[in-house]
Amino acid sequence: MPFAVVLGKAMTELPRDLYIPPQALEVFLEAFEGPLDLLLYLIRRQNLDILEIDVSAITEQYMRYVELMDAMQFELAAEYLLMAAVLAEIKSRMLLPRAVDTDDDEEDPRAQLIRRLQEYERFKKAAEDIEELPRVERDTWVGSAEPPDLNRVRTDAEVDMRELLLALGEVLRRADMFESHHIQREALSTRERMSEVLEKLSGRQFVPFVALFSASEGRLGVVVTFLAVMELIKEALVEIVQTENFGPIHVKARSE
Amino acid sequence: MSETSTTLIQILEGALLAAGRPLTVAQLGELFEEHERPPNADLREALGVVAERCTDRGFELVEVASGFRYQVRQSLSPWVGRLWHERPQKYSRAMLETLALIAYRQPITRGEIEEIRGVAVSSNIIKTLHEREWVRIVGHRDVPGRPAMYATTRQFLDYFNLKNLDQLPALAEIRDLETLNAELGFNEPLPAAAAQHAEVENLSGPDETSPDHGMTH
Amino acid sequence: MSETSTTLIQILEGALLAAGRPLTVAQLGELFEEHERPPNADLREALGVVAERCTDRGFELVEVASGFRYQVRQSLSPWVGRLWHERPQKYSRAMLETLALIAYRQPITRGEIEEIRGVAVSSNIIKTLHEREWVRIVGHRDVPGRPAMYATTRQFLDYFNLKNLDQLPALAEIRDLETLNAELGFNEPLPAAAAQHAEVENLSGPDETSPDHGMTH
Repeated sequence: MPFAVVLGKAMTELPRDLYIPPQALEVFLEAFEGPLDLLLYLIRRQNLDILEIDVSAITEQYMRYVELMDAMQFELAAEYLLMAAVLAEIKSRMLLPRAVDTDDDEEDPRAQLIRRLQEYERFKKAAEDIEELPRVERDTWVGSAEPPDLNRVRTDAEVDMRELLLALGEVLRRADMFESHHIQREALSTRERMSEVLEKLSGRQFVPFVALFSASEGRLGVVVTFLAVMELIKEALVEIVQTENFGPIHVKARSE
Repeated sequence: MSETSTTLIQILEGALLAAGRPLTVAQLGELFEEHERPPNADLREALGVVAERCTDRGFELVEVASGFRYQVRQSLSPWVGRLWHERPQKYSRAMLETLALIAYRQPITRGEIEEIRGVAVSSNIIKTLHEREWVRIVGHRDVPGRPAMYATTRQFLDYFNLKNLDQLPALAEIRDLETLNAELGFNEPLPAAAAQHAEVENLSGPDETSPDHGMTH
Repeated sequence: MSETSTTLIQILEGALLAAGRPLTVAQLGELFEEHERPPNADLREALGVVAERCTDRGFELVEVASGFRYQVRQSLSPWVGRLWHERPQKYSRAMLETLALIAYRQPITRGEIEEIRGVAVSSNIIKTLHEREWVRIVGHRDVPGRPAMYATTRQFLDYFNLKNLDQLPALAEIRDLETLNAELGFNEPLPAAAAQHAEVENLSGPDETSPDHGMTH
């Protein structure tokens, strides 16, 4: 599978020589997980063991990549620049005559670099190993079967009214952030009645308007039912039908 | 039995166990590339063997309306049922929010709840609310898809010791939870679990603990 | 096999399938009333029989970190995988390398991961690992900023079919720097400090271990 298409030409592998078509540079860099990965690639391309790297040659190559990136006006990742500095330091040290008894506290940057490369390579490999492990949802699936009918002693979770209110308060706060929702205070008895009316209407064609009211509920009950029907009409949940003047009024759920 | 059909049988066994839902003969056929797909007669024959191989097992192969599935033997329910005897799990915040919106905004559709909450409402939540008989469908909105409209039930009122919905605290008060706590006479601090519900973001289904807040049940 | 143990085996088979998740020996024991609960040794023996009864089947019994579970044989994945239309998720190298570091070097901070990988670890990766419940925070390192320390979870082990961390593929050995010094492109011997580090390296990570407490893995 090509990892990049450059000037209409599919590139199937990383370039063998140092020259990278500038258009491919970005993709090329994305193929690496950072400066250590790039360095490892440069070393491997020379078929070298990490321990045998010619720091000088690798530094040259790395620097030319970095320069190329710079020329491309890439915003160089700090990590790549930092590595360039490390390599530059190593190179400069190698050019200088070495004092026989340097302070022991300071570690040789070459050894440090090699160790970092080795350490990184171990985990690069470990990541590949993990990728190979048989995994659920790709290589295997956990088996299950339909449980038998259970006379489950249902132990339902307890809910405290405060939890419910807390949850609602949370939704409202969130909803406030999206200003399109406004939940204003309304008489809940109307809402409750709306549900009841809808239920009465469900599965039936037309229900006489008067059948929705019950005298036993008294004046307040009638008012609540009336408000509920009005609200249902407003929300286009029911429609009112009257076939002739002063004829009986019927109510019908819109969707039935 | 030929070697190919042994593989066929194993494929069916594996698929039925992995699916966790009934599979039709046609669906089982689709496990194979077109050129290697066994004829339905072979599939049915292999299913027969799969069923036979359950003799004396804790599970059996049954055919239900939507296909074939493995099912745990009914005789084992006294033991298997204990798997579900664990302490009840706390309801998720998603579930509580859904219930609260149904109570305060009924009749309301799932889509409307989702719009207010800003996230999808899982089918599990609706199912649980139905199972507890706290909500019911009171009709369908006359819009494309004819979504069901939910309302709360008498059982809901009973559970929360309410005579009617008017006894629920007014929405305006809920915005100020501290005042609310005081007004409702909740002087003790909220149960830890409830407070944590507010933290755990959007868990649907039974509450799971995220690794960050090591909460104990 | 006695009659009781046939029932025992069937109960285990049924429970494992009904659960659809790994069950520990202790959890399996809890399927029984206290007075009839089989000793763990019997349960383990019965589990052995359950496993044997999977010979030649499309599924097998395996033990992972959270217990025993039935799972589909890997060889069947080309067919069984077709049950799902989406292709299994691919994980980026950055994510796998981060996961590898957490798995092998836990507890480890983000800064330590970045040090070894040589690049920043994106917050998205950490978030995804959390969401998958593969990693959790196990504490905070007592250094400025008190960075969180990450470790892997049982779910991580379950997902990758592992019983414990020991089952992870062995980390590649690192050759001893000292003895290979001659092979290096360097002409002069390494300074003492570097050599010392090289020794430590073989024992522990690049972590803050000083040569004094060489901890073994």
